[in-house]
Formats: sequence, structure tokens, C-alpha cells
Amino acid sequence: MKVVTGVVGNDIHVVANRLIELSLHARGFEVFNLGVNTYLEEFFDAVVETDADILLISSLNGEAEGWSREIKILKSKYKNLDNLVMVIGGNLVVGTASPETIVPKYKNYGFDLVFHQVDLNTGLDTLEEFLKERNK
Amino acid sequence: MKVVTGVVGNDIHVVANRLIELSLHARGFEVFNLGVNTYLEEFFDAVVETDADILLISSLNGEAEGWSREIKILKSKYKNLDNLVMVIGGNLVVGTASPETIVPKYKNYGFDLVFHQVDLNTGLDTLEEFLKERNK
Amino acid sequence: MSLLQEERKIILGNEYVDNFDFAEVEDFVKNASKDLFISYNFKTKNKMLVQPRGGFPTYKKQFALNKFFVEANVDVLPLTIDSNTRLNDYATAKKMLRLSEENEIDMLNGYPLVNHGYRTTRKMITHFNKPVSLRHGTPDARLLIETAIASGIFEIEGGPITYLLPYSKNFPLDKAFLYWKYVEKVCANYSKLNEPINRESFGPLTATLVPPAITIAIQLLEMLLSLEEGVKSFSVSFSQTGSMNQDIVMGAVIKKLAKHYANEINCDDTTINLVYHQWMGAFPTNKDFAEQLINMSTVIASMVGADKIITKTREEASGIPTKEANAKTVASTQYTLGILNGLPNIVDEEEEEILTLEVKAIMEAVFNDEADTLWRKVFNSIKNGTIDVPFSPHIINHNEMITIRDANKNIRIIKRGNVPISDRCFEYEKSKCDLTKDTTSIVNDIIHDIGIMQ
Amino acid sequence: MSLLQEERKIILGNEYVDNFDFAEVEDFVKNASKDLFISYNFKTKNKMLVQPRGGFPTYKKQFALNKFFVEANVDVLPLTIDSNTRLNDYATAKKMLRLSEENEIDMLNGYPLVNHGYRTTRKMITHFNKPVSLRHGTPDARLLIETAIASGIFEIEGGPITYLLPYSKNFPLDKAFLYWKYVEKVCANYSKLNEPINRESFGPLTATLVPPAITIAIQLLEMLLSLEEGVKSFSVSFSQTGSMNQDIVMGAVIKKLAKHYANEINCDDTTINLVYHQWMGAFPTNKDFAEQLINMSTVIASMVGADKIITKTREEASGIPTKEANAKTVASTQYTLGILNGLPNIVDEEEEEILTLEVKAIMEAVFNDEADTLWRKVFNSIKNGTIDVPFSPHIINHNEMITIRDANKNIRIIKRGNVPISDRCFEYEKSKCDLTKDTTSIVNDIIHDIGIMQ
Ligand code: B12
Ligand code: B12
Repeated sequence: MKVVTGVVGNDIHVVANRLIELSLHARGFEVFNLGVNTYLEEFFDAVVETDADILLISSLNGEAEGWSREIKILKSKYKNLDNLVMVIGGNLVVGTASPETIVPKYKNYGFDLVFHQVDLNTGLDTLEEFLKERNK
Repeated sequence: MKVVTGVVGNDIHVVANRLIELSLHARGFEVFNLGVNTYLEEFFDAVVETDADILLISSLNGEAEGWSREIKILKSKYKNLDNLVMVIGGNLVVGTASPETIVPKYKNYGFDLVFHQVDLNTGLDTLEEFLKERNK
Repeated sequence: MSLLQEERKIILGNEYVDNFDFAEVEDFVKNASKDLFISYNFKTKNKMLVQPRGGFPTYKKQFALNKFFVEANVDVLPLTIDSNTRLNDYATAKKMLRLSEENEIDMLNGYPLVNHGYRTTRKMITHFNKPVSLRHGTPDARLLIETAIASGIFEIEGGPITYLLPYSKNFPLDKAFLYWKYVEKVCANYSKLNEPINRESFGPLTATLVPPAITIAIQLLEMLLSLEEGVKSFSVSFSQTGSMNQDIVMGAVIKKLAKHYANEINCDDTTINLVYHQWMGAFPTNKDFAEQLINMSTVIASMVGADKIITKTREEASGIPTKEANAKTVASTQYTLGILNGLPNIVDEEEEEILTLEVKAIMEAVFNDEADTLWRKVFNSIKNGTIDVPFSPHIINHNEMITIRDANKNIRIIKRGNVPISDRCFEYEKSKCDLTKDTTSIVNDIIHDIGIMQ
Repeated sequence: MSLLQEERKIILGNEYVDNFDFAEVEDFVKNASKDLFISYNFKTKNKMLVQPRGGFPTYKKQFALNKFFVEANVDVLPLTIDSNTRLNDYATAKKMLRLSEENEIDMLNGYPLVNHGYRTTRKMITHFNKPVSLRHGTPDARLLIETAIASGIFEIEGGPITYLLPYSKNFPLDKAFLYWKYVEKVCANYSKLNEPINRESFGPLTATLVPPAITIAIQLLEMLLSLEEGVKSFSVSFSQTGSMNQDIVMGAVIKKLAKHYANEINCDDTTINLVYHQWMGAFPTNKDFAEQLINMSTVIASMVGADKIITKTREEASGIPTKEANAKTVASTQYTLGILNGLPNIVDEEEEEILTLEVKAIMEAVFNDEADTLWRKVFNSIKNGTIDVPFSPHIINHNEMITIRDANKNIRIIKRGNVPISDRCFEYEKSKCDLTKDTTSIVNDIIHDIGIMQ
């Protein structure tokens, strides 16, 4: 299965991104890693270009929310993205907040899976289960 | 001027006691140091024997209050102790408490000067001023 | 008029600058209190200087933060600049500053120095009369530095490599070199008037498995680029590696080599100091544990013999620290420095030799590049991977070197890419690691190695 | 029946002991879980063991404290005994225990083990299945130790010198030696049944300017007295001196000499471990600072290479610590041990040589005493000042030695009294200090030296 991944916005925290690439590979995904400092359009363009099944976005420096608000409008400009699985993870707010408030918010922005300060492997395990359920 | 000093009760914390002896010497007092583990009777006996002007008691391990309750009764058994200046200092309670509650309590037990968690030199400065005032 | 002065006029003619008075600023620097110069503090204060991190948008909040720091017995005040100013976007910074002033909420992640201007900022700096360190991350810091020095900020952090490779993906490296050349020159010129302005390089880089040889080579190169322009007070720096011994070895080697290379270009009159950053990598989320880590960093800094320590807070893993948490670190660090006595003298000859050889090999390769100037040689060396910074997000970075921790948590090079360390050194590095493992286990080890402090 | 067994019968016939079943206890020790033996933990756990301090009067509260400790990832549980039990006043202890159980207020400053009895206490100890260390300060600990071992407590702290000179003014030293001889024998006998019972000496002594040579000599003598009776697992200990280097030197010398003297009496089969106490002197009243001090102690313990560390809490300067503060130290210490890596190898040959010579001179003087048995030799040596413990409150202590800190905060002997260190060593010690000062300044220095961590 194909995954497009990267870190959204002006965020240059690259460490998690490198690890994500490695882990997705190890789990048998075909990975297209756009790296840090990637804007939303670039993500969707890459999804279309590679015909990816999954878009997995990271955000560490707190910028995610500002960008996420624009997802729905932007996504609607593309065709055939209805089956795209959208995942986001990392540190999803500036300062601190609980998952109880964060997860519904991001689901509302259009994400299927939301991982705020969740360990990478836990997150990817959940993703794989989600995909299994979905393809039943 | 003559000072009898020591640490009251079963308390064996000797460090402050050694320093007190040194400081009193340096300030020109004639010092009779009974050391640690000294009971009230021993203090008063020494005061009588040496004809001391000042009784300076230390307590570190929290025992002081238990002993202090008996001071008035005991002191009344001795004659000619009316001019004795009575001083106590160190760590005067088990656990923590504020000077506002401790000082009046100990004054009531019969002490003229009460130093809870007060630095030695500050305490001895106050003692010297107290003596000056008194002998005016 | 010199070329530099013409460039300065253009830079300072920026619409966001309110009438830069060159003569007045020169006069101010000439007569400024020596206490404001960190170079003077290094000379006269017989202790490791303690510097926190921090910056707020409004004058009022920044003033309050500084007051807090001074009460916690700080030695050096930080001034961290907001990210709009770092990108030279003064218009947005201005708007966000006004919003921050009008509401009680901070709309910037640092102090927009250019918008506040030097006349205002100088009031704060001279009020506290402590040396201030400018922390930014700006590739084109020309206007920022002019404003800083005019304000009384006499230590400038950064450099063309250390503020670019960890902080940027696309900014052109060659431009960064030229902009920083301007900065060095301005610092050098002002240094003639009073105590020297201090320049400091940012040794932590990506704070992630960067091998000592790379860090030191970059520190030395930025130092040389600065000294070439006439800077007389320079600080090299690095951050806690994760191995006490490796830190101590790094400290010894960087001090020795900084002196060596400064002498090579006849700059023996330059004062070089060593700055140590408390752990810069991933922090534990448990705040009590974070404090343990911070304390341990302070102990190691003492063993390294650093001249200044830059602190973290118990809130590092969660978000921008409160001023209370920040001040607490300062007070605790000062206390620890005061009670830590009887430091042993530690020398690890073998490790020092290997590290020295590695750094010298990289330096030689850089010097041997055919370009005509040092900055071009360095530029080429980064591009061709002679210098390779693990986990740099920048497109120009070679990304071929792989590092891992050995059993004692020393960072070791297990794939050298184009970094020209000798076979002997490379074999030494690899001999410390268990390389019989399969790739998956090694990858798992790397992930583990990044999180060792968590 | 052996003389010892007869004495045991008398001791255990005490009215406060509820029918001591020798056979059952033997059986229990024989089949006890190996995890309960610290000697087994030393062998199998590849880390520094962490042990806090603490004891509460009621079973319920002690159980809660232990639970807290276990959750904080403790390695060794403490059981601190109340002061009535320490003075063998079981009647008062009984009364106070009942009062503590009936009301919610603690009327004892520790756990009255004899009154609780071994049947009850064993339930708690086997429940947690962690090794327990008995902390008391009792000169006549015969009944206490019997009860402890029967309960599953397989480490006994103390000794005739270390539990007397710092803790008592008048208790007769000769009696203490005889009572401890009993303790050693009982420990030795039980050691044959399963893993060995561990004995631990109390190296901190008065925690106030005690010079390393005195501490080590006393540790070695208590070790020899114990090994003579057949003990097979012994821990020597000392507490942080205030100088990192002096701690490291002490650690190296005590390890080397413990082995040496054990071999001299053909006890090479005995396991000797090293225990380090976090700073035992006057603590800062600022609790945040206290935590810095505690963390630094942990770092130094690692550099010393201790096998176990005994912790303090942030509340040391104010009063008996809460279980929360206590558990916090345990968790923090474990975290610090986990992240502290790459320890350098430190050897200070000159300091080690001087210290070794000093200790050997004292040991030789003790051995040369004309008395017939070791304990009588030691007794005489304390009485005549061959062994002299600064700031001991005990009347038998000579009190002629004067110590002071040098510029690096190493504790140095500036007046040796009757302690037989050689002229060469004495000159070395003095050469480190500024002795041109007048008496008043030296006294002020000593006061300052006692408070260095505040
Ligand atoms: C190293 C670091 C840096 C390095 C980065 C080097 C580089 N290019 O990567 C340097 C020093 C350059 C740096 C710079 C900055 N940083 Co920084 N940095 C850190 C630090 C210390 C560690 C980050 C890290 O590498 N962690 C290791 C990786 C493996 O973990 P991770 O990133 O947390 O990711 C894990 C999870 O989030 C998860 N995850 C991530 N993505 C996804 C996606 C999915 C789907 C799933 C399931 C999981 C997942 O998996 C990972 C492994 O478990 C953190 C604080 C901390 N966490 O301790 C601050 C931190 C992230 N930085 C911060 C900031 C503000 C900055 C700066 C803006 C300003 C500054 N302080 O200097 C700059 C500029 C950055 C920019 N433009 O974005 C803040 C962010 C504040 C916030 N979110 O509220 C932090 C929290 C520090 C702080 N307390 O102020 N930083
Ligand atoms: C060293 C020490 C010991 C040594 C003592 C060696 C010795 N023989 O002296 C050892 C290890 C043997 C020990 C044993 C015990 N200790 Co102890 N010990 C300490 C410690 C760490 C330092 C004390 C010290 O020497 N300070 C240095 C001197 C110079 O300062 P100071 O004593 O505080 O005195 C200053 C002032 O109080 C003042 N002062 C004193 N007297 C006077 C008088 C006047 C007139 C004035 C003006 C000023 C003044 O001047 C001094 C200088 O400024 C303290 C905790 C701390 N403070 O950090 C605990 C402490 C005092 N100990 C304590 C206890 C409980 C004990 C034990 C009972 C149990 C145990 N924990 O093991 C035993 C047995 C003691 C007994 N029977 O009394 C408690 C007391 C609790 C309380 N008051 O609520 C403390 C506070 C530790 C704790 N948090 O549990 N201890």
C-alpha cells in the first residue's frame, strides 16, 4: 500500500519524520516522504501523483491546527480523494491540551486517525488495524 | 559573663553545640558546655554551681517541647534563678511550624529569647543586644 | 564611504527602522557599561556563566521575564527573537506585536526586536545592566544584528552553518555565508570601541546523534570565518552528547583545536570560550525527571570546564516554558554550580587522539577544496558531504553518514559517507559497536538511542 | 547446647516476644525466596540498588509506605526502628504503638519491630518480596536482630563503632562490642541455610568533616569483626564528602583495602559491596535545592561505582519526610541512574597513595595494640585516640583531631591528635590548606565548611 508522509507547515523537526519513513518501510508500505516544511497542496499533489492510499501527516512545533482548518476546502478541489485514509500525529497543539478535546477537533477537520503525543509504533499498529477493518 | 549551654534531652546532634561554644568564647563569654544529651536538672544544677548569668539551650531533633513544659515547675525548686537569662534555639518542633506560633509558646515556658531555625550569629547578636538593654 | 558602510545604510534604511543614528550608536557602544559585554564577564567573573532561554513579544512581558531571571541570579540574559523577524517578515511581526499589546495573549513566539527598535530596547538592557545574548536562527540577520548592538546586546549567537542546517530546508547556503560575513564585520568594527562584541556558534545543531567530529569541525570553521573578519571574542559550543566521557573528551579537544586553528591564522589575541548546552534532544515528559536531567547536565558542564551553560526547563517536552519554570532552572543551576566541588581531572588519551585525528582530517579536506575563499571551501564541503550533519532537514545536506550509540552511549560513526575520516579512526568507531546485528535491530537501536533520556 | 544458643534462649525468652519458634524460623530462612536476600540481589541485578530511608509505627502505615516505594521502583526497602526499641524499652514502644493504632497520629518515630513480632512482620516482607534493610542505631540489638531475621529481613545495618560514636553520649563501648559479636554470630549461622545474610556498616558516622582515613579504618575494622564471626556478605559504606574527587578516591581505596584485609584473615570467599550515602550533612532548607543536591549525589555515586545508594529527600532540612517525598526521590534516583552513561575512568594516584598510607598506619596501630582480641584492640584504640571521630558526641571519643576543607572542598586533617598518620601524609594534608590564617578565621572556615551544601 502507498503512503505519502511529511511534516506540515514551517516545521523543521525532522527526527520523527525519518523514523516514520523507516517504520513504514519495515511494515511493508511503499513510502513517499516529502520531509519537513511541506504545505498542504504539496501533500495532496503527491497523493494524486502517486495514487497513494494513505496520507500520514506529522506536526511537532504546534503549527498543525492553523493548517488543518483549511483541509476540507482544499481537499474538495481534488477529485477521487474520497477513499484516502488521512492520519495525523505528533504534538498537535501549542502548549498542552488533552486528547479528549484534540481528537474530535481533528476528526472534524477530516482526519480518520489522530495521534496526539502517541508513540509512533502504537500509532502505526492502530493504523494497520484500521486498514484491516476497512478492507474486510 | 557566664553561660551554661548544652543540648536538651536525648538529642545527640552535637555540631551546633560545638559551634555555639566557639562563638560564645569568641564573644568573650565564660562558657560551661554540658554537651548533648543533657537533662533539665543538669542544666539548672550547673547554673547554680557556676553562678551563671545565662542558660542557653539547644534542641535539634524536635524534643524541646516535651521538656520545656516542665521548666517552670523545676525552676521554682531552685533559689536565686530570677535573674537568669533563659535562651533556647535550634529546631524547636517536630516537623514544621511558623515562628509566630512557636515563639509565644516558648516565652510562656519561661524563655526570654527564642530562636526557631535562626542562624547562630543572628541569635547571639540579639542576645548581646538584649543583655545591653537589660544592664542599662 | 566603504562598501560595508554603504551596505549598512541600505540595510538600515529599511522602512521598519526609525532613523538609525550611526554616530549616536557608536557613541553608545564606546561608553557602554562594561557589565553589558559578556566578553568582559568571561574575563572577570570567576565562574561558569548561567544563561537561560526565553523571549516574549511585548516589552512589558520581556521586562518581567528579565526581572524574574535577575532575581534568580542569572549571569546572562537571553533575548529570543520571534520567527517572523527571523524570516525578515517585519510587517507580520508588527501586526502581531500590536495584537499582543492590545490583548493579553501572545501572538509571537519571541521578541520582535526590529519592530521595538533600539531606542526602546536599549532602555531595558541598560536597566538590568547584565550581558544579553541574542538568540535567533535567522539566515539574513543583518538588520537584526545592527539593531541588537545598538540596543546594547553584545553577544550574537549563530552562524551560516549552525543556524541553517538544523533550522531550514530550502534557504540558500551561499547567501547565508554572505549575510553572516556582514554580521562578522559589523561585530568586529564595534569591537574596537570598547570591550569586544562576542560571537557564539550554535554547536547543538540537530541535537540528534551528531558525532563529535562533525560538531567540532563546524564550530572551528564558523570560528575561523568570524576571526577572519576581525572578531576578537568567540564562543564555540556543543550540547550534551549522552555520554559523560564523550562530553569531557569533546570539551578537551574543542578547546585545544580552537586555540590551534586560531593561532594558525595569527589570531592568538582572540579570546575563545566554551559554551555547553544542557541536553538538547528529546526530553522526558515527566517534569521531575526533566529536572534530574537538567541537574546532571550542569554537573557534566562543570566536568567539561565550560565557561557558560545554556539551560533547559522542566517543561521542555510539553511546550514553551513559563517564566517560573525558567527562573527555577536558573536558581537550581546556580546552586548546583556552587556546591559541586573537587572536580577530578579526567583525560582519555585514546579517545582524544581519535577525535583530534577525525576533526583534523575534515578540516584538511575543507582547506584542500579548490575554491578561493574559506566560505566557498566550506560551502563545497557541505555540498559534497565532507561535512554531513545527521538529521539535518536541509536539502543541501548529504545525509549519508549513519551514527549509533555504543554500549557506553558514546555516539559512533558506523557509516561515514563522504566524511573523510581515516580508516584507522573509522575502524575504531565501528569496533565499539555491535555490528553483527541485522538492519532492523540497528534501526531499532537508533530509535532507542534518540530517546535515551526519556 | 552451645553457649550462644543458651544466650539466644534467654534473649528470646523476653516477655515481649511471643513464643520464638527456633525450628520454624530456621525452616523459614532455609526456604525463603532468594529475592529477599540483598546478597542475592547484589549478585544478580546488574545495577546500583536504590534504597530510601523510612519507618512508621503501625503495620498499616508501614505497609502503605512500602507499597509507595515499590511503585516508585525501589530496589531495597528500608525498615527504620523507633527510638524506644533502640533503647530496648519495649514497654514504652508497646504503649505508643497502641496509641498510634487507636488514633490517627504517630507516637513513634519508627517501626517497633519487637512489639509487632516476626509472625506479623514476615507477612509484610514476604508480600512485597523485596530485600529489606534494617536501620536502627541500637547498641544492644540482639533481640531486634533475631526478630528481624525471623521476619525475613536479611540485611542488618550498624556495628559497635558506627552505631555508637555518632549516636550516643554514654553507652559503654565495650558492651556494644559484645552485643554486636552476638549479632554477627547469629547472622553467620543463618547464612549457612540459604543465601548469606548481609551485614552493613554505617560509614557516614557524624556526617561532619570526618576525614576519609578515619571512616575507612572504622569500616575495615567493623568488617573484620564481622568476618571473624563468619559473616559471608558485608557492605562497607561512606557518605558524600563534599568533594567529588575525594569521594572517588575514597571509593577506590576502600574497595581495594577491604579486599586486602579480608584476604589477610583468609576470608576471600566473602562478598564485599560498597554502599554510598547521599549527602548526610546539613541540608539546604530550599527544597528545590535539596533535590539538586540529591541528584548530584546520585551522579557521584555512579562515578564512585557504588553497589547501593541510600537516599535522602527534599524535606531533609525540615523534618521527617512524607512518603510522597520519599517515593519521589526513589523514582528520580532510578531515572538518573538510567540516563547517566559513559562514566569516565578516574584515577588520582597521589591521593590514593596518601589515603592508603593513612588507613594502613591506623590499622597497623590498632593491630599492634597489646590487647588479646581484635575488639579489645579497637576499644583501646578508640579510647586512646588512635581512632578519633570529629563531632562525635560520645564521651569516649578523643576529640583531638581537627579537620578543615581545602580549596577544592576536600576534607583535610590539620591537627592529628593521636591518630598515627605519618609525617609525610600529615604534611601533604596540611600543604593543601591555607594555615597562615589566625584561629578565628579558621574557626569561621570550619563553620562555613559544615554548611557548604546550604
Ligand atoms: C530536537 C529539537 C529541536 C531541534 C530540531 C532539529 C531538527 N531539525 O529536527 C532544534 C534545536 C533545531 C529545534 C528547533 C526549534 N524548536 Co524544537 N525541539 C526539539 C526537541 C528537544 C526534541 C524533538 C525530537 O526530535 N524528538 C524526538 C522524536 C523522535 O520525537 P517527536 O518529535 O516528539 O515525535 C514522536 C511522537 O510525536 C510521534 N509522532 C510524530 N509524528 C507522528 C505521526 C504519527 C501518525 C504518529 C502515530 C506519531 C507521530 O512519534 C515520535 C516517536 O514517538 C523538542 C522537545 C522535546 N520533545 O523534548 C523541541 C520542541 C518540539 N521544539 C520547539 C520549538 C518551539 C522549536 C523552535 C520553533 C524554537 C526554539 N525553541 O528554538 C525551533 C525552530 C523549529 C521550527 N521552525 O519548527 C517546541 C514546540 C512547542 C510546541 N509544540 O508547543 C518544543 C516542544 C520545545 C519547547 N518546549 O519549546 N528543536
Ligand atoms: C548530621 C545529622 C545527624 C547526624 C548527627 C551527628 C551528631 N552526633 O551530631 C546523625 C546521622 C548521627 C543523625 C542522627 C539522627 N538524626 Co539527624 N540530622 C542531621 C542533619 C542532616 C544535620 C544537622 C547538623 O549537624 N547541622 C549543622 C548545624 C551547624 O546546624 P543545626 O544543627 O541546624 O544548628 C543551626 C541552628 O539550628 C542554630 N542553632 C542551634 N542551636 C541554637 C541555639 C541558639 C540559641 C541559636 C540562636 C541558634 C541555634 O545554629 C546552627 C547554625 O546556624 C539534620 C538535617 C539538616 N538540618 O540538614 C538531621 C536531623 C536534625 N536529624 C533528625 C533525626 C530525626 C535524627 C534521628 C533521631 C533519626 C535519624 N534520622 O536517623 C537520629 C538520632 C539522633 C538523636 N538521638 O537525637 C531530624 C530531626 C527532625 C525534627 N526536628 O523534626 C533531622 C531534621 C533530619 C530529618 N529531616 O529527619 N543526624
